[in-house]
Amino acid sequence: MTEEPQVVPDEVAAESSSGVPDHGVPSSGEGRQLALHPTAEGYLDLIERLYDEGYVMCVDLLGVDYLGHPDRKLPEGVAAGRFEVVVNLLDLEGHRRVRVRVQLPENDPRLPTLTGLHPGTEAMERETYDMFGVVFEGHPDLTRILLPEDWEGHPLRKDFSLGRIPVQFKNPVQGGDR
Amino acid sequence: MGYLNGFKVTFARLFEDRVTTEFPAEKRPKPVRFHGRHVLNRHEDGMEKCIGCELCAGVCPAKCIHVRGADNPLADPVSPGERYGFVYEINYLRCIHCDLCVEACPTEAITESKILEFSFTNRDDAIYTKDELVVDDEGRPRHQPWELWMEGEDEHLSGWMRATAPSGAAAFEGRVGWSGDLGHGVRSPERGQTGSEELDGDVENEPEAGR
Amino acid sequence: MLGDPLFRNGVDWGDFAVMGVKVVVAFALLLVATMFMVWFERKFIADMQNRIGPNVAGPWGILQTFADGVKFFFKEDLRPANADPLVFRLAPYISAVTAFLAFSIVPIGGVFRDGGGETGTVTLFGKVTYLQVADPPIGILLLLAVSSIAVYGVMLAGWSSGSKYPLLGSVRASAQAISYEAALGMSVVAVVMLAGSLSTHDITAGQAGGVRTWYVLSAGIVPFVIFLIAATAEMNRPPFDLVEAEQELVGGFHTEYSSIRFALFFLAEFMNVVTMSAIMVTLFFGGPAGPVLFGMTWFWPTVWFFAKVLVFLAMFIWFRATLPRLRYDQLMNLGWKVLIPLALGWLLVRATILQVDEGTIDPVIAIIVGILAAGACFLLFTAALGAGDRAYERDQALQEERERSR
Amino acid sequence: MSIASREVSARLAAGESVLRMSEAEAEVVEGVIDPEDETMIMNMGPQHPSTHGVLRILLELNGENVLRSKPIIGYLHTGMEKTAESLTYVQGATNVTRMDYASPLFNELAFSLAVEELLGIEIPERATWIRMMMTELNRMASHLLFLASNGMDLGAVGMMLYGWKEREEILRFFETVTGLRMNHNYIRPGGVAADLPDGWEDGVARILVALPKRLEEFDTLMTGQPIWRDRTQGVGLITTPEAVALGATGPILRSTGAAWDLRRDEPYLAYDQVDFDVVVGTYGDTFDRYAIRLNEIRESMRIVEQCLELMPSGDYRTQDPKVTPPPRARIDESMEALIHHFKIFTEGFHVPEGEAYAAVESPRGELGCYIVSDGSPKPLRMHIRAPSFVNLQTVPHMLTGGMIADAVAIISSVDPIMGEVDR
Repeated sequence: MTEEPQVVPDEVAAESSSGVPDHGVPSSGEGRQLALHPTAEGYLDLIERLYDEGYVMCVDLLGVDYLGHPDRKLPEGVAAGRFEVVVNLLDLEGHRRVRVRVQLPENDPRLPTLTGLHPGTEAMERETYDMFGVVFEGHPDLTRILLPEDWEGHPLRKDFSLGRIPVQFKNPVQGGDR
Repeated sequence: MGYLNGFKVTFARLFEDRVTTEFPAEKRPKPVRFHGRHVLNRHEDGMEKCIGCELCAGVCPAKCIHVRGADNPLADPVSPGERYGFVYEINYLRCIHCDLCVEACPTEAITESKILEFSFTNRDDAIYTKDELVVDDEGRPRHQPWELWMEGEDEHLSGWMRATAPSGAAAFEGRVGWSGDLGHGVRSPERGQTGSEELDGDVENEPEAGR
Repeated sequence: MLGDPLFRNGVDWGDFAVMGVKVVVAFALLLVATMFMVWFERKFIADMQNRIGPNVAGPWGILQTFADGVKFFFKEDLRPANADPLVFRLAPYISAVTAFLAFSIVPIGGVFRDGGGETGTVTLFGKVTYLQVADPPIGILLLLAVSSIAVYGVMLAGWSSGSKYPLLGSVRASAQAISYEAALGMSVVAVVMLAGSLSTHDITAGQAGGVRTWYVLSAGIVPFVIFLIAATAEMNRPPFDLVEAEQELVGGFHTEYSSIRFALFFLAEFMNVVTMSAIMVTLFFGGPAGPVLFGMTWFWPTVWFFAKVLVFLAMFIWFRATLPRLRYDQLMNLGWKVLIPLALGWLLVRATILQVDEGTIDPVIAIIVGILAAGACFLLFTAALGAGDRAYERDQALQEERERSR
Repeated sequence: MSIASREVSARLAAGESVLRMSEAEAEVVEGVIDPEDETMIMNMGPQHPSTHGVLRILLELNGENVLRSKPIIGYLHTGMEKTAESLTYVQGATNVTRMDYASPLFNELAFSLAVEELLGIEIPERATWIRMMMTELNRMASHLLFLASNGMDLGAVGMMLYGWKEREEILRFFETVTGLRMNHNYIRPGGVAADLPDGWEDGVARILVALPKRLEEFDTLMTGQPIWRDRTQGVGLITTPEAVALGATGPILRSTGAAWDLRRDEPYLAYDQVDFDVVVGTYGDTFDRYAIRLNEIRESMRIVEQCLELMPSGDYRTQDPKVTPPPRARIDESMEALIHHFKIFTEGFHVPEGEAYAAVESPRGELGCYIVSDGSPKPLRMHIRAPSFVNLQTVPHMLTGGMIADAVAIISSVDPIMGEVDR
């Protein structure tokens, strides 16, 4: 299949950097760091709309655990949750990026899966599930990806207790405490 | 014939120089900035440079340095400062040779030599203490039995980071900010962007004090 | 009967002694040559890759093979739990023994003179004999038979390992064997036709008249090229080393082998390289033919022989250094769609030329019949290919059907 | 044809070519011999010569033909993202540099750019150009490593050594600059760790002079080799919509004809000031991906040449005293300098609260770093968007219908670095 390389006219790129498009959801940041804050219910809908707007590639999907840092800066009308799922979308033709940040509660964090629209999020959602325990409903294969299948806990959560082995030194009494 | 052209390439290679070095017998020269195992330097008068400030231990991302400072004995001071490094250990099973300790050291006490050929057969050997790390009376790193040394490898302890100033200010490049090392004295730093002619004199356009 | 003049006047104990000496010498020579080949391959390919290669064991690392052999000998001999114990143990010997056998028909010396008389003989302990272990009248057939049996070693090794990668390796081995055996045989027929004999001694004697009479030229270059390619495939040398295919099948048929058993496979492979090079020299490059420079008339042919063999050894190594590996289906395509038709066609052409030379047929008729026959062959060939493709497509469709219904 | 379509997404989401089978199930199935079933489940890896480390691919085979497959990863997982949360921004670069060990400078660059974005600082021009030159050299080294391993995987053993030999020259240059061959800790938030050494121009020039001849040799040895073409052309096909849907970037996306290169399309550093071409393929096959990388080495050489010419002089680290330690010579003179020195090396520097994402075009695709800061000297969350991790998802779709030998070629053409995949 032959295809012309997509040459993108400069004016599109210029246009994209100006102004925050209105998606009916609160937004923060600007330019390449533009972020939209939908609710968990409006999440899939927003991604669908963004897809139609040209954000056809899901570059990244990750989780963040804000335990211990609840009073962070969020736009008006967004209630902070313990977890946040950040989806990084890219418009290849318009050279635009947008981040979608969804707040999720501490108890039973779950979101609909994006795999139907962005099949590439399969591994990323698995990783987020693996590391944070966020459940993606409708995911075809929501199993652990990096950790062993029988692992307990979700290590990137802030309250995951890390074991520690003291570094060996010849003067262990003083060296072991670090 | 595309099938046959490749044969010319491989044949021509027959007559090129070999790039392999026969390692244990011969080592290729290492660059000035090479990160090898550490040494603890001493002043030209034989005093230890380490003042036991634990900056190196603090900055180490691998947590492989263990330092404890102690007050200098008045009668027979170990370092010129008030305190000295009483315990100094590096666990080489963890060290990643990132050189942050060298950058952090305010007195250039710890630098990296060019020895990387050290392999131990037990965990004890991997933990270097002051006895192994401090340079000897001639200013050379101490040669451990499990280290493979070549002639002249102790000549250049890593002095480059000190000479080029970790601040990244061009004006300070090539400006020596340390006292002489035991056995080596003051060695000339790299020329840097300013070139050799400005090395010895005062640096012009010195940034204002109070940084 | 046997062509060797040794047995012409009955058999006595002396003949047995000479025979024994020849066997031992040939065996030793092959072993030494194999050892040398292993070292030479590593050194030569290292040179082509700007490395040094083995250089510690002995001068220039020449004892490296010995060192490896000794090491293999002392390694633990492992056998997977799933393996078939008998076959697993038998397979390496099949490979190794057949590799030895094939070498026995190669004349490694003797002065060959053009024109009649007793030729290619030397005198050992007062006995006149050929410098080859055996000269059966069906020499070349024996070679083909033995090299086919060698494939069994590889095949059984892979099958009996009870492991998946070796199994795939052995499947590849059997497929590869049947597709290249044919081309190999066909290319030899051209030589046999010219020599009028299957005996390697007679074939060598037929090329005694100088470079012009070497079959590489007089049979046309095509049989030689086909033989070279088919032999490379037959020996599983790169770029046809699918059976081992380290990057795909980890080690193919010998993945599960260790210790001395692995060493036997290793030895057999390199022995085959030496043997095949020797066969090629015999068939196409006049065997031991070459000028006798001074003194020791029996000595020089052997020197020439090994010099020629060396060239081919280097060539196989050169292949390995340069060419990427073919894929399984590409290998089949090359064998069935290119080499076999080409070998067959050339055989017909060469046979016709032979007949024309002898005056049995009129050249004009030969050309007309030839063109017609070529056209018919081409049609048949494309029809066969088309049928094959259709069968393949049907098979694929069936496969998909089954996949869907799953 | 548009670059994305919902149909393609839906088709890929159905995952016909993905083997949905857990490791535990696979273990059970592996041992069972069912004469009715003509398919076979085979493990490729984690210990396999051509899975580039510890990638494990579960293959469902029919003879030699691959029906479905599933990459299984995690064998190299060391929790680097968790580690990053306990390291200061000063130490952070030592951590991220270990992820993609074939192109460590890109990791450091992405991390540094993200931190600088949060800090809101401009780095000096010389630092920018040094970063650009070093990363381009690193791209060359990484692509040479690819050529070597790609050649090796397809059976061209010589190529492995040839590629390594040239890569070695570049690594030796890195050694003179950073003191280490890999995992440099050279590009840091605020600039670079050290200025270029004396005589660096000669070092770079030597590489630039020697390499073109070598690349031509590679062209003869592989590009023009019919066997090589047979092995790679038409193998592992992927289309633009598929690549976009799966999030594949870098040479995989470019091989399909989509000219997407962050260096050109979202210029960072000083890429808008240098002249270079984005190499694209046409068919999206293994050969295109090989050819793209080979020619990207040439483009990188062009960029390095321009860096050599245009390298400005001046500071090579930001002169913000809160981020960069003072010059060594000042410590003895100024109390304030000494305090800053101590603060930076013990506590690190504080980064304003917020979150930022920075992406660079690594040899494997978009390498992004997402940092969430709570205002302390350590990141609250540091996430690396690893191109290999995402690109691996294309493997099952490219493998389907191929043979085992193709599988090796395809995995190799994706060029996954497991350190980055597993982090």
